[in-house]
Amino acid sequence: MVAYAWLVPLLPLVAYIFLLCLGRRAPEGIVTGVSVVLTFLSFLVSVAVFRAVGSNPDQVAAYTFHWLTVGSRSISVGFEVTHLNALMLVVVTLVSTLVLLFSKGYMHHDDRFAVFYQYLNLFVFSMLALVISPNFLQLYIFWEMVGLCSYLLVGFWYFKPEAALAAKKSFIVTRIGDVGLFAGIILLFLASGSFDYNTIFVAAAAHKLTLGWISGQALVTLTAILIFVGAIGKSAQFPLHVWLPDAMEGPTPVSALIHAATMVAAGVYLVARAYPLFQASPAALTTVAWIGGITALLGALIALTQRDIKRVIAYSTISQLGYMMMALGVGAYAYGVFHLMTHAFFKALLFLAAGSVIHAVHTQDLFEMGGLHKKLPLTTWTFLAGALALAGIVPFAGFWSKDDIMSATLQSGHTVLYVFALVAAFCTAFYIFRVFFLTFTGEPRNPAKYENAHEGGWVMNLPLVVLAVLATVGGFFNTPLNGNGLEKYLLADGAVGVTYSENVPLMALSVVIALLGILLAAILYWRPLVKPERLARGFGFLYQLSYRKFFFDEIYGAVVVGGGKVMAAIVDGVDRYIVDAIVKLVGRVVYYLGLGLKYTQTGQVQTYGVVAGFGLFIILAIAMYRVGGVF
Amino acid sequence: MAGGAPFPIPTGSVLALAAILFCIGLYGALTKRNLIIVLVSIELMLNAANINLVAFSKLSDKPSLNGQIFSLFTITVAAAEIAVGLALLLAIFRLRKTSEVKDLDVHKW
Amino acid sequence: MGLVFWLVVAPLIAGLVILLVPRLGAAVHRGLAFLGSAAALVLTAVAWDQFQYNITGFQHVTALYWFTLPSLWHGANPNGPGNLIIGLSFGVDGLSLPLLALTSLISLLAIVAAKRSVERTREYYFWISLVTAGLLGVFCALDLFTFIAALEITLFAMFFLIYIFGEERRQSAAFKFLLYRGLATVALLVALVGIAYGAAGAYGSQQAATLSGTGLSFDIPTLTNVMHTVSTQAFSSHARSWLFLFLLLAVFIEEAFVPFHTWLPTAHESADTPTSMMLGGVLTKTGAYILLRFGVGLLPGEVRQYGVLIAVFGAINILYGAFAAWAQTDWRRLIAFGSISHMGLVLLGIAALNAVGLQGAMFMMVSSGLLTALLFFLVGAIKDRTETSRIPALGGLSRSLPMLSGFLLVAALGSLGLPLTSGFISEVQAFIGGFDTYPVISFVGVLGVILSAVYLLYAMQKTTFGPLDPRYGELVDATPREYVPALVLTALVLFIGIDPKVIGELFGLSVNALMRIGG
Amino acid sequence: MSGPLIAFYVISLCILGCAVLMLSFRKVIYMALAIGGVFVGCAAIYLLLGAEFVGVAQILIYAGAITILMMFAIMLTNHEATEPPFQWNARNVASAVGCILLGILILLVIRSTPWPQPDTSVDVNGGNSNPVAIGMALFKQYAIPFELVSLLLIVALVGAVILAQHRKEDE
Repeated sequence: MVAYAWLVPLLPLVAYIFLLCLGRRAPEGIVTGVSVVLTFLSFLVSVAVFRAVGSNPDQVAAYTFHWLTVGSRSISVGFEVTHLNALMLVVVTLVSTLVLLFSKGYMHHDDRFAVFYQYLNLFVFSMLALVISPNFLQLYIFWEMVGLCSYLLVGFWYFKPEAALAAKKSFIVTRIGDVGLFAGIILLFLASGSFDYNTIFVAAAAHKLTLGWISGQALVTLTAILIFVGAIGKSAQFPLHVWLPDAMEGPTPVSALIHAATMVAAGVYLVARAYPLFQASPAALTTVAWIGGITALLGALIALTQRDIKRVIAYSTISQLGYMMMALGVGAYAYGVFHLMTHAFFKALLFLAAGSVIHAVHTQDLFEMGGLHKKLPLTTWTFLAGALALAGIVPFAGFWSKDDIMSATLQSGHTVLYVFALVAAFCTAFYIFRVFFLTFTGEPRNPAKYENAHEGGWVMNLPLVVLAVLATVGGFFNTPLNGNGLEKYLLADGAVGVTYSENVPLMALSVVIALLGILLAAILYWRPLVKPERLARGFGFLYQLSYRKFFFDEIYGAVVVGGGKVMAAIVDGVDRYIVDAIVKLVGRVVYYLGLGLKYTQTGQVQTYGVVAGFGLFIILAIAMYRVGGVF
Repeated sequence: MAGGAPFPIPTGSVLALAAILFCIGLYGALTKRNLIIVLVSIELMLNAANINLVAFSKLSDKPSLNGQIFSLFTITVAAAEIAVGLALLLAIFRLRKTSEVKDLDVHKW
Repeated sequence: MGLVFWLVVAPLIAGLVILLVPRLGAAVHRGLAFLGSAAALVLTAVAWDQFQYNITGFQHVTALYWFTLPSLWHGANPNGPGNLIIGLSFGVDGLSLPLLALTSLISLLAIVAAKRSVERTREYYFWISLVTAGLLGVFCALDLFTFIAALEITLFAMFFLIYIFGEERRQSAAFKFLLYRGLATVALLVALVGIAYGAAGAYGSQQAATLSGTGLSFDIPTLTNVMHTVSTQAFSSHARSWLFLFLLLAVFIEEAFVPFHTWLPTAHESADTPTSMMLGGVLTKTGAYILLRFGVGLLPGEVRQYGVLIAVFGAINILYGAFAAWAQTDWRRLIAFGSISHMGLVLLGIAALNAVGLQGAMFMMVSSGLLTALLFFLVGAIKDRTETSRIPALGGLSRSLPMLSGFLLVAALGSLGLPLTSGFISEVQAFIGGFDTYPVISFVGVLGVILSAVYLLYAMQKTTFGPLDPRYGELVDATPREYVPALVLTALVLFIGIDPKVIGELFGLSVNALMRIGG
Repeated sequence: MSGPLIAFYVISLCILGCAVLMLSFRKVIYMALAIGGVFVGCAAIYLLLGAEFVGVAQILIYAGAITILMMFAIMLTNHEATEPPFQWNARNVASAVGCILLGILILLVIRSTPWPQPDTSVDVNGGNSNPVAIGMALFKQYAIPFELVSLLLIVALVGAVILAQHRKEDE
């Protein structure tokens, strides 16, 4: 079965090409049908591959073909199946199938419906191809391709100026990270002579990665950090997290698929895939852990005060991705990947539920919603499942993965990071239930919108239900109850990461913290004992700090974008007023020289003759002098 | 290398004659005001060159007829040149009522 | 007469027929020019098909003898053997074949793209055919004389195309072009003739002549051989350095490298679309070709010696071009600066002087040629409709011109080096080469990857995204005639990006040949 | 001092004398006469050097045709024209200095060059008379240049006629 793993990315590609041929006016039913069926087939193949790999640890394999010769080295392309990417394939295809189905309802009657599905299928193909790549170059290729799809889909409603700006921003900010990845894999190629993961990791383990200008250990650290820079960009980690909230300008299914479940998790996947390299450099791992911890806290703090339902969830995504990075950074490889999986389920669920709400009320402002549980009962219950999973309440999926991460962090000795994670957990519970209470409970704040709200039909409900089930029970893939099955499965890839044991008091503590968060949300927004505005005023500056997203956009706008524009203006000025001016000056000088020298043209042939005669004499004299013996 | 009786006229003398003639012609061409005389002076220079050609036809270590042939061509071309030159001169004179070089300065800046 | 000879001559014949046969209609002029370029393309394809991959060196060699300069006259080597043979000599190797294909293809598409409303079609298509023939000659010349002659032809043909058929400020742009590139030709002439004389032993010892047994020769393979075997003993390093600097000056001007670049944006701003396609697509690749063929091929030691300088200029070009492009408000100037930025990468790849870098530079020449031509074509097509190429004046064109906007997006993405386009494969190879030899400079240069995304997406955002300007509501999208260049170029950009092996193998041959000399 | 050498010096003196006279005469018509002397002198030199055919051609073409043609031209234009005496203006002085310097230089070069001893044993005429030999050369070896030169003469002739033609519209 493993040898047929190439079918997994191929089927969405077939769907893409098929839709491309159908054109932009294709009927919605056919478009959705083809996409969903092919992606679902892809899911079935993934499951088969997953099972084949799981039952037989030796099935891990790479299949490569020659692509290009550069100098004496050959670059190949192909695919590989490991335990890690078999899991990723299942997660990606599952979420993709559900989102493709959901989009049928959400994008209904959009006049570029078929184009939307083209882009989505292209994305699914690229994402799967990224996951299945056997080498860094191919990963980078599809890494950029998913970025392109994200660009196209964020800017899908291109006529909205905010969408156009957000698309550009998402591409450019992630590109900053990509440059790090680009440089990193080039250095690895130069040091090891190959882009293949295995060759590089074997060389790294054997301390054979060296270049003329940098020693082995420093090179490993440098390349690991450069690769991590790529992951920072793609996974919206601090300090390159600013693009993800803006990317919410795209249609909500896009946010669910790309900006929650799959593409943004590619950064985590990358670090996980390159884990042997990171393990060879403690400094790089520490960097990963700290960036992850800071991001987890930062995202959670900003999410506390946002008014836009999608932005809250987006910051939540940033924060959760921070958790995953932190897990990888402290060595809890399996927990990071486990959280990636559970997060894909519950975050896709939250986004789709939010999409269902937005589809119903046509607004994203939390303060225009309220009381929607009467109109949207299914959405309410599924959202609640997702929220509980995100908050980490027993026994929802998020509880198992998040608590594994938190206990691993404490056990690995990163106490400060553990405190960060704990604070973030409290905030997480608070902000997600703030959203829940504001949206679904209480009185409608905007009756007009409330009246027209309705559920989106089975195409939108089915994905919600499936994901809600997964968000509820997804955690049981890796609990002490099943002997940490997923962890064992993942660690079959080789000795990667450290395993930690569960710690019941710690688990209890985090659940209590989460419950406190929910309680605070409840007394502020469900049964208001305290007016939230008073609290906001009480915290004054801190509230502003969170509400204005720690001023990252403003600072970057002024320093990076402003600096770049100033630099561009300077270069342009230099070009026009110095370089080109010098050229023009030369032209002028020659022109005026000509104006002066024209007076030598007297028109008197004999004068010319005299001058020419003297010239002849001088040339002859010099020639004769050089020959010698004449004078 | 050279055989036979030495030729009575030294090579240098012939060349010197040609050189002096050439310089006189040049001087005339550069200073005379009448267009006809300028043309005549140029003929002088051509003749000086011809003397050289004929001289080397005889006074070389490998004498051959080529010099004489070449001087014949020169003479022919000079004849053609003088014919066209004088025709031009007539035309100019008819138009401008002058045959002085200094008046012919339409190319002055 | 070999294949390659007819390949060069075909557009020339077409041009002469257009010029000399009176009273042909505009359609016939266009058809003849089209036939000439098509013949060149077909012959290139045949040459490609017959190309033998197991042979290094030139194939399909055709030499036409014109006259001989005896050694006494040229004076390079009075005691040695050798009369200097002057004539025309053509042949192809792995480097020139893709460039020939690029030239004939872009010329063909430029003719397709030419507006029907052009007046004076006789001159127009004559000059276009001539510039095509010249460029083909440049890329397959096997002899310095042929090379310079062909380069001169492109120079004045392009001058007239800009001067007569350009748009606003065409005259000053044309003269700027002429003067700059004329200067480049002078510098090139000094360098190449100097190298030929040096190889014959004119500077310093007579060893070159005795060692190589050849006198003064303009034959490129012979020169390469001589320079390879005896240059270090025969040539004073002082003389070689000077010649190399002259060569570099020529390359910098031809390729529009900072700070000798200002002719390029001006020329592009004034030239019409087909001219811009030829200029940006092919003519600006001659500089890199010179650096590869004569720099790396004949003076590899100097390329190594001045490598840091070249690499630094490469990085400067990448960043300068990108920043300047960011500041532009006109699409055509933006593309011009973007192409300068791309070419900086070529410089970096060549400076690295390793197999990967050289191959990357060659890929970049072709890729940048295709993408620049595509961009100019699309911007021209948009300009035909909106009557402006100023970025702030456009907006929301995705709605009224979805296909053109789509192609523009592909072209922009290719330009910014998105994987699966030719831009990426070039970039990655050039940077691998660069990082191998000059890691720090390459780290600086790699920032250009970000900047290219910035300026291109900024322009895209202002052009095709955003609300539709009501002025542009009723525009007609791409016509069938416009689909041809857009589709062909896009397909090639994608094809090279997805399967680079096809031209990679050809380039690999040249790279190996060059590396045997330089390595 | 042998006979030919004496003849050479005498003829040379005549030539140079005529040339100098040409420069110093003030009436244009005298100058034309003086140049006739130079041409005849040159013909004599050619004869001395064994180039009989060239010498005769020189007399026919230069001394005969060209000199007469000059006379006609002078008569047709301003036959009263005179040259002013030498004027001390910059151009004249520069011309004089330049010509003298050039002459000296050439004479120095002539003096310092080791001229090869002439090989008098070779008969350039190949046993024929000089005109026959020249005719053979012209119509065999130099046939194409000869034809070209005749073409040139025709063109020059026609051109001269057209140029000198008195055109009505000029009036």
